[in-house]
Amino acid sequence: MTFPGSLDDRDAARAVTAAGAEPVVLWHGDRGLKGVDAVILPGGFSYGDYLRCGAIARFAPVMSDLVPAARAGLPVLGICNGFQILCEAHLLPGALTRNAGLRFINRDLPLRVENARTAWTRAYAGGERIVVPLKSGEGAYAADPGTLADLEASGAVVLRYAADNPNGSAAAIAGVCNADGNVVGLMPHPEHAVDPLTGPSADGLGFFTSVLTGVAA
Amino acid sequence: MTGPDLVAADTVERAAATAGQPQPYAELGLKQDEYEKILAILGRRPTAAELALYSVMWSEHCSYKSSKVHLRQFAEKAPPSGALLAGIGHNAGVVDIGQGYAVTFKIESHNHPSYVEPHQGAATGVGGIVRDILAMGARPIAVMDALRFGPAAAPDTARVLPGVVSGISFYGNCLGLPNIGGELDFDACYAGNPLVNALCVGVMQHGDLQVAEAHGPGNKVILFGSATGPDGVGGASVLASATFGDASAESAAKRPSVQVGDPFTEKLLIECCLELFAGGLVTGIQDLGAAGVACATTELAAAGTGGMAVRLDEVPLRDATLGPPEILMSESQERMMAVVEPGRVAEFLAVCAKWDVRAAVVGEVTGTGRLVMTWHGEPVVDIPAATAADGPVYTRPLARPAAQDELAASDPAALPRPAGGAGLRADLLALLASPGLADKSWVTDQYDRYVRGDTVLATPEDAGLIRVDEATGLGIALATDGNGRYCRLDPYLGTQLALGEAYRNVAATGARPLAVTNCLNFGSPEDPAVMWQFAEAVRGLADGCAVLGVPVTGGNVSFYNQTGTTPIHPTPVIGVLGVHDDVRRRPGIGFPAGAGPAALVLLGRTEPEFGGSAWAYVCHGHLGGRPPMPDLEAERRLAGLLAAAAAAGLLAAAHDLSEGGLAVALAESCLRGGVGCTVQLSGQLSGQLSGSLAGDPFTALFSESAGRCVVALQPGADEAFASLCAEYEVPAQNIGATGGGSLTVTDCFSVPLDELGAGHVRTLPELFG
Amino acid sequence: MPRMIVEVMLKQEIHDPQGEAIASACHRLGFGQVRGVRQGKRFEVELDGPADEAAVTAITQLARELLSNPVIEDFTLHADGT
Amino acid sequence: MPRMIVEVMLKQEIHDPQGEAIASACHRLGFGQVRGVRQGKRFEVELDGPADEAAVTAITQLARELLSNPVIEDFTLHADGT
Ligand SMILES: Nc1ncnc2c1ncn2[C@@H]1O[C@H](COP(=O)(O)OP(=O)(O)O)[C@@H](O)[C@H]1O
Ligand SMILES: [Mg+2]
Repeated sequence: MTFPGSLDDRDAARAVTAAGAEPVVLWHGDRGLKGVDAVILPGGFSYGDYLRCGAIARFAPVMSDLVPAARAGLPVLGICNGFQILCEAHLLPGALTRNAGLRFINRDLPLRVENARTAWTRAYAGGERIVVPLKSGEGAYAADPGTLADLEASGAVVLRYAADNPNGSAAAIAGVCNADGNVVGLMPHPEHAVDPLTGPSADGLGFFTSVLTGVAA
Repeated sequence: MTGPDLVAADTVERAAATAGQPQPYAELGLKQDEYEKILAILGRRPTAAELALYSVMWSEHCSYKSSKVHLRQFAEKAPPSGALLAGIGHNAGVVDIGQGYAVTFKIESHNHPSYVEPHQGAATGVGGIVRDILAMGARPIAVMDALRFGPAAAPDTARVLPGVVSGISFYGNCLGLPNIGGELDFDACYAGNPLVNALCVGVMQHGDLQVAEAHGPGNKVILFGSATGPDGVGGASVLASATFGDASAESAAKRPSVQVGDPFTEKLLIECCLELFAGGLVTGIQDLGAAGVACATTELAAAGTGGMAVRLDEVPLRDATLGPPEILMSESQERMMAVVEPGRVAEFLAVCAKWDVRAAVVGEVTGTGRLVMTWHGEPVVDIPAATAADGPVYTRPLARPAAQDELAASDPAALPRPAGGAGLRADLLALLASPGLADKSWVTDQYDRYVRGDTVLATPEDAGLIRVDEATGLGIALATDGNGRYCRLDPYLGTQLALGEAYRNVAATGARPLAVTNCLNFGSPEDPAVMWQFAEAVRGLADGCAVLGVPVTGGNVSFYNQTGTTPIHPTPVIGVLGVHDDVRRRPGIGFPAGAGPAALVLLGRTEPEFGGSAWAYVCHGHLGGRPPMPDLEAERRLAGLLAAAAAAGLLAAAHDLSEGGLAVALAESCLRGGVGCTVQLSGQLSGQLSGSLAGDPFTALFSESAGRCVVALQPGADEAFASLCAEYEVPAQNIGATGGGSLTVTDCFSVPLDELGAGHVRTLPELFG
Repeated sequence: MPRMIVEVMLKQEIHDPQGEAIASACHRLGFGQVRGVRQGKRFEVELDGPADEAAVTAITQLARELLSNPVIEDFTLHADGT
Repeated sequence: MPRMIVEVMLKQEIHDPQGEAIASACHRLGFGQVRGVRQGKRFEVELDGPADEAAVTAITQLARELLSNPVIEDFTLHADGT
């Protein structure tokens, strides 16, 4: 799904192809989801991220189709800016705030897959360590203490920073999911870790193959 | 208050009626003889708008009036190149890289604005160079940045550097362009004159080339992108006060000189332009840079049929109080100007609407040869377009300063050398921790290097490497280099050293160097000593390019980088572009981890050359003597060897030697790969030209002789590689092997990798937080 | 020109790294009396019509839906000059 | 706890693309009465002592040197509640 200012959309499409599926382009201004089996909201700076990351994109026309579909179980993955949009649209709990160091961070980071039962993480083993790049300026996950406790208790924390906490995220959270596990948001970019030629590893491919097992079934 | 429509425009008619009225030309930076030339061209005094237009078009920045006579050499001495599709004189040069692809690239300075307002100055610098690439018809695919600041610990550097880096990060990241490399260095000469040079590279198919020419009388002129505001028209205030009376002078005094970047609008502008090009809706296009509408209209007109009629009141404004001179001079960002056939205008505007890009038809191409601009129907500009586009040309006096000899006489051979292994070890650690050689992650972690998914190599590799074609592995490599210390000692040789280094960096990835861009950062051209430096640098570059067989395709000149009468070191920054036949076969600089030991080979000849070296500067605060002697023929053979060895799959790693010599290069390769090495400095040299390095570990480790590279070989590649070295006549010396957890120089010293990296990694975070 | 001012601050319980960074910079610069800083946003919304009750209702809605994120932020608003 | 409020806005003549982007989002969302938006910063500075004259002097200096960028921004300040 491309918004004005989406940047990693072609990379997400390439990762989908690498996983063996067919990417379909959805445009922010159009209505309807063209019958796709899953949706990826890519990284970037939708509308420049001028107000708050994702704040303006969540009002795009296509979102009025996406939100009910996601609530009804359609697998949706938000990466970076996509994660921010999903939080702004209240499909995922919490919010992403300014990095603790106040600087944009692009770094390859070790991560731990905390929940390998979601639509997007089935290909991994619980507790598995992967290396995937992070690249964001507002990636610090924040939520009130009650929400954080609920997330931990329900296993809604999908991904955690496994070494240093690079951006001051609460509980080193790098990704969360909704109660049904079909909507997942990640700050790191698995689509940039599908080929060691252009990324630090191929560890990110599992997110894109995971969702196919559900669809094929 | 006067309304916008009532702004008392100084019309052509009024100017003709008041032909003798004095004008504030000096305040606008025009010399008396230049003003007299304008009077002669027009046969009357210029209107305020005309004066504004000539003053910006004839500025050093736009007219290249002091540099033109020298830059000619780039064309005159250019080596024959089958790859050049468009050369100097265009927004950016265009190079054929095969398989139907063409690449365009250019580097440009935004030094002064970045000193005044570091974040916005640097951000708009990136925005400007990206539009230059876009104007050629290409999709921008990557950026680089070459930066110089004052002393790393100076308080003003703490203000300027973080702002510059955040500005580049903000704009480039938001545009979705990977940052694949650049430079960062510090020297007292840049305090008050930081250098912010931004490079952009774009890719297109051969047929996609666009021209900045207004042809076809009757064709429409469309201004699109951001609305025009008072940005950067501070200088226009003198015009306002001279011609408009007090009220508007007051508001003019508030005109900002700072431009604010809007990368989101630029991103939309990029996508919009590419769709316009693909639809064949554009016959000519020009980006709006420093001199805004003045420059775009005159250059388009002068390069085409010569005539254009523009209605300035049709320019979409952000501030309704702007009058004609300010509209002409405004440096508002994110704007482009296109020439469109009348029958295609509706389609053109529809594409703009799709991308939410504001567009307005502001005029027509004419066949008159004159640039005529009206303001609510009244002519306010009526000039022969070519006279503004072709500014004055000066042959400025130049003189080699006497101090140059004293500098050369201050030979670093006299400096005390480190005693024994412990001393060499300490100097290596000092070099690695010095701000200019320290780990740059504090800066480069703020740049997105992954976006677009085609980045194969980026900082801290020798060159950036971008895949262009996924099926074939075709790609491009890019590096920029410049060494102000070498150039201060000898601008001719220093510029060739910069060229050689960028060329070698590109070659180290296995790419074949193809073309050159350059940004020439110097002091005042009115100082004969600076002008001598400039002339020497240009001559050095043109001669060097001829030897290497790579043409200069474009560039930029930045003069007046000085504080009082003290200029910066002459700092030409040279960018080299290479083509890579298969990016999958690229060695990186990191020693291979997880494999067995790899044989290390040092390529090239090492002489005791310490003039301008990092060792002399860091360990002794010394700058003097002669810079290393470049040997560009040898450089060319080395590049041939590296490309052949990479293509044959013989290289596990390759890293060129530059500042800090062999010692620093080995340390960087160890740290990058997380693997140590053990080297002996007594190995036999295969070439016949130079003696062994045994007995002089100091020179072996820290000399900065040019044309050298260290490579780690794939298992079993030794023989094949040795015969390639013989074939390309490159001296090669086996110096040891990779492996272990430390950098060990046999019989000299050993440093565990942790210790090697500790100071290296800590320096910039400690300085900048 | 009638204007409404919307002020958006992070909720007390949400961590504010910008504010903290500024507070520690204050101390480094010798402003010891600064105990803490919180950074928020301020919007000046220029209106086409008067800042009457209808406008307040509309801008309140705007502040809630667009200008702030209720998950982490609170907002207040007032007409300019009040 | 005594607090000073520092408000930092871009100077009128400086281009504010963020504000423009927000204004056009307002229009898309149906808030047609919004003519323009300018976005700035708001700092709540908590003081150790009273918000007296000495504090005002210090915080004014702080606002000028750290909280705002005088090249492109203006600031105002007041004690909280005033
Ligand atoms: N140092 C240089 N070497 C080669 N070409 C240069 C140099 N400086 C400027 N040029 C060329 O002169 C032309 C005009 O430059 P410039 O006015 O900066 O272009 P633009 O306005 O498109 O940025 C361009 O083709 C540019 O490449
Ligand atoms: Mg140009």
